[in-house]
Amino acid sequence: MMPELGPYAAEVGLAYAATGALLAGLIAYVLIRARRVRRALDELESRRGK
Amino acid sequence: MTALLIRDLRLAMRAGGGFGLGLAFYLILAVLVPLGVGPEGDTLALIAPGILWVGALLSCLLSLDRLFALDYEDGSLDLLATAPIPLEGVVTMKALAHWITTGLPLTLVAPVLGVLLNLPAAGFGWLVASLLLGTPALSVIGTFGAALTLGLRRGGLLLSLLVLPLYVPTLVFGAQAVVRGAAGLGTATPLLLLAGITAGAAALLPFASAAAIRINLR
Amino acid sequence: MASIWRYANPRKFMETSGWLLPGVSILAALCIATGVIWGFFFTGEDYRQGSTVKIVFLHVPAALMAINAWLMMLVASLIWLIRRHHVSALAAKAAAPVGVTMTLIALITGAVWGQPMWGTWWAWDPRLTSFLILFLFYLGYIALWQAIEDPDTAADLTSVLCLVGSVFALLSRYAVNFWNQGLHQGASLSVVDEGAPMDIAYRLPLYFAMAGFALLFIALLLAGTRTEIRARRMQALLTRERMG
Amino acid sequence: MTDAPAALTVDSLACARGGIPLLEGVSFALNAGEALVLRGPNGCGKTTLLRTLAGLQPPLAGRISAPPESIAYAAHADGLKPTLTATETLQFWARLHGQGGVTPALERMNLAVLAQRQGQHLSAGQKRRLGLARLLVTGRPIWVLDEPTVSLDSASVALFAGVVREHLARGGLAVIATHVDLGLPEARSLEIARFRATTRAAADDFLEAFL
Repeated sequence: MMPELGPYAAEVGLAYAATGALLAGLIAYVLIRARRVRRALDELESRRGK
Repeated sequence: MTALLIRDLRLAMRAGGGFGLGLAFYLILAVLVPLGVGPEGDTLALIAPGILWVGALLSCLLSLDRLFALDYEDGSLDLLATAPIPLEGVVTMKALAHWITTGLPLTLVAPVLGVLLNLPAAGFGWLVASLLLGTPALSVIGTFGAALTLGLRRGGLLLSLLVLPLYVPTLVFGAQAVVRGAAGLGTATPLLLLAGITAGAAALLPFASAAAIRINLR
Repeated sequence: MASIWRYANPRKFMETSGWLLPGVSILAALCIATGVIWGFFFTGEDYRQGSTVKIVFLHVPAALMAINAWLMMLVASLIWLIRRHHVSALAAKAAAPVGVTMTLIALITGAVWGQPMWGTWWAWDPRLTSFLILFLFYLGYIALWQAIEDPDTAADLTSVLCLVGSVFALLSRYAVNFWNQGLHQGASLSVVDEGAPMDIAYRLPLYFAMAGFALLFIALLLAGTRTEIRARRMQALLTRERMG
Repeated sequence: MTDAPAALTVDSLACARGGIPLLEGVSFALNAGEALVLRGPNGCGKTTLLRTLAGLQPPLAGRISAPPESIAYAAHADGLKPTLTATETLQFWARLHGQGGVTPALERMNLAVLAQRQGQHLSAGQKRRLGLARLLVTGRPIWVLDEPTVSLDSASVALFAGVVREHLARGGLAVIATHVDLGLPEARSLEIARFRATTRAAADDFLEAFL
């Protein structure tokens, strides 16, 4: 199943790994910030009895 | 508007006006580079145009964040905004004052530093020509950066981050003009493009700078 | 056009983006998966570049999105400056982190892709250098957003920076081309050229990957903008509280 | 002084600070020779109102009608350069506004003796008087002043009141925000606190949807 990557396997692997890591980091950042802000807003709204 | 220019020049010349700072920095840089790179003449000759141009760039940058800060802190920027002259005029005069006190002296000193850096003889003329054409753009773009970071606490650092990418076209065409001049190749294209950028910046950027100041004065 | 201005009202935007977000996210995941897996496993080696050609499925989509993200920020800034739509200003703010990551991916994959041919991990290839400069523009933009407290002033100033920055980014693009000609005429085979010079076998998975990256950008943009709107609401409530 | 009798009319003006509406429905009309003193607790929006009048800030709503280039603004900070002498400062502002000599303004504010002294060597009171002398030099009919008598001793406050009275006599106008009794009985006064913006103020739909 693994495609025959030849001499440049390291490069291809590195590119995919780096991209994967960066995308994962970006998605994580967006999700975590979303949850953090949403929780703070809900807490603020409940405190104000909105 | 000339009243504003004269006032700014007078302020720059007075004690603490910071007139010589950009110049001193440029000299120090031209001295440090060979100390870092090594004394071999031919390596220095190779990098001289680039170093002289990057040095001019950084020297301009150095004296930019005080451009509006003093007027902003002591309230005269508010008063200038209500004066009869348009804010675009104020900004252009500020850029002109910055060029006269920083850009022009740099251009005149550059050949001397060229000798320090073993710049090839053919390059001197092109060095002065490209700096003469390029430094006004550095002042106008720098004024835009100073207007954006008005009133921010660590505005100076942010100013460099915002302005240096904007300096790329001027730097590339300016340095290339000197490199090709020194190598005896045709320098018409880079010089023309350099002049074009300066003209475009001088014509359009004051509107963006004035808008940024109006926003910051709100 | 009237319908678009309806989204200026944050409540309307939150509703629509609410049900749109899951769909776009799943679609994005699907497209990326198809494009990347198909491209990685089921395409042969390129006779010239060997297996490094497989990097194209990451580099080209990321490079495209890096530029499109900035263009989207430019349009959003214009809408903010002309029509004062807060949502578009917040959308521009939310797009910046995605754009900067895409630029970073384009840089890394581009450098790695060219490594075998150039023999070095970084070569000042004109296209890669342009992405490096674009990266600096993104940093400046994000830094300016962070540096200003008042949200409206921040939106105004970042919009002006985006407009001016775009002109200079374009100028830098040509300056870098001119700079690269330098003394040795003609750039080496520009490994990183856009479009798909390759044959059909590579083109289909590439389109999937491109669609996937675009949808990912939209999904992250919607999520980011929703967060910005909530953060802005919090700030407004807190200011109101302080005002008493 | 400009020949046409200047007038300043403001109707249902609303202004904001940091995006949050502060004042709304501010209306008044001021004719040549009249002065208006704005009173109100600190932070109620006097400065914001004055800055909006001076054109430094766009109003949220309402209209300000005054002849163009007719407003001279003076704020807390008097905009004096430490290394410029008093004469140079006034000459700069005079030339900027296309006006003539500065000696009458210097003498009127008892600064003639300090004419050649640099800004940094002036006391707070002298700096404030030099800032007010700038108003005389602009030749503009409508004065918009924010706490002009701060750091002035009683003699200087009287001097300032005299200068304002002369300005009004010449057909000028003045809007002054202050806590100090200026000794200008003829000036009308306006309580700003009652124009306080209610929460349902004219916020644009964005904030409206939030608050």
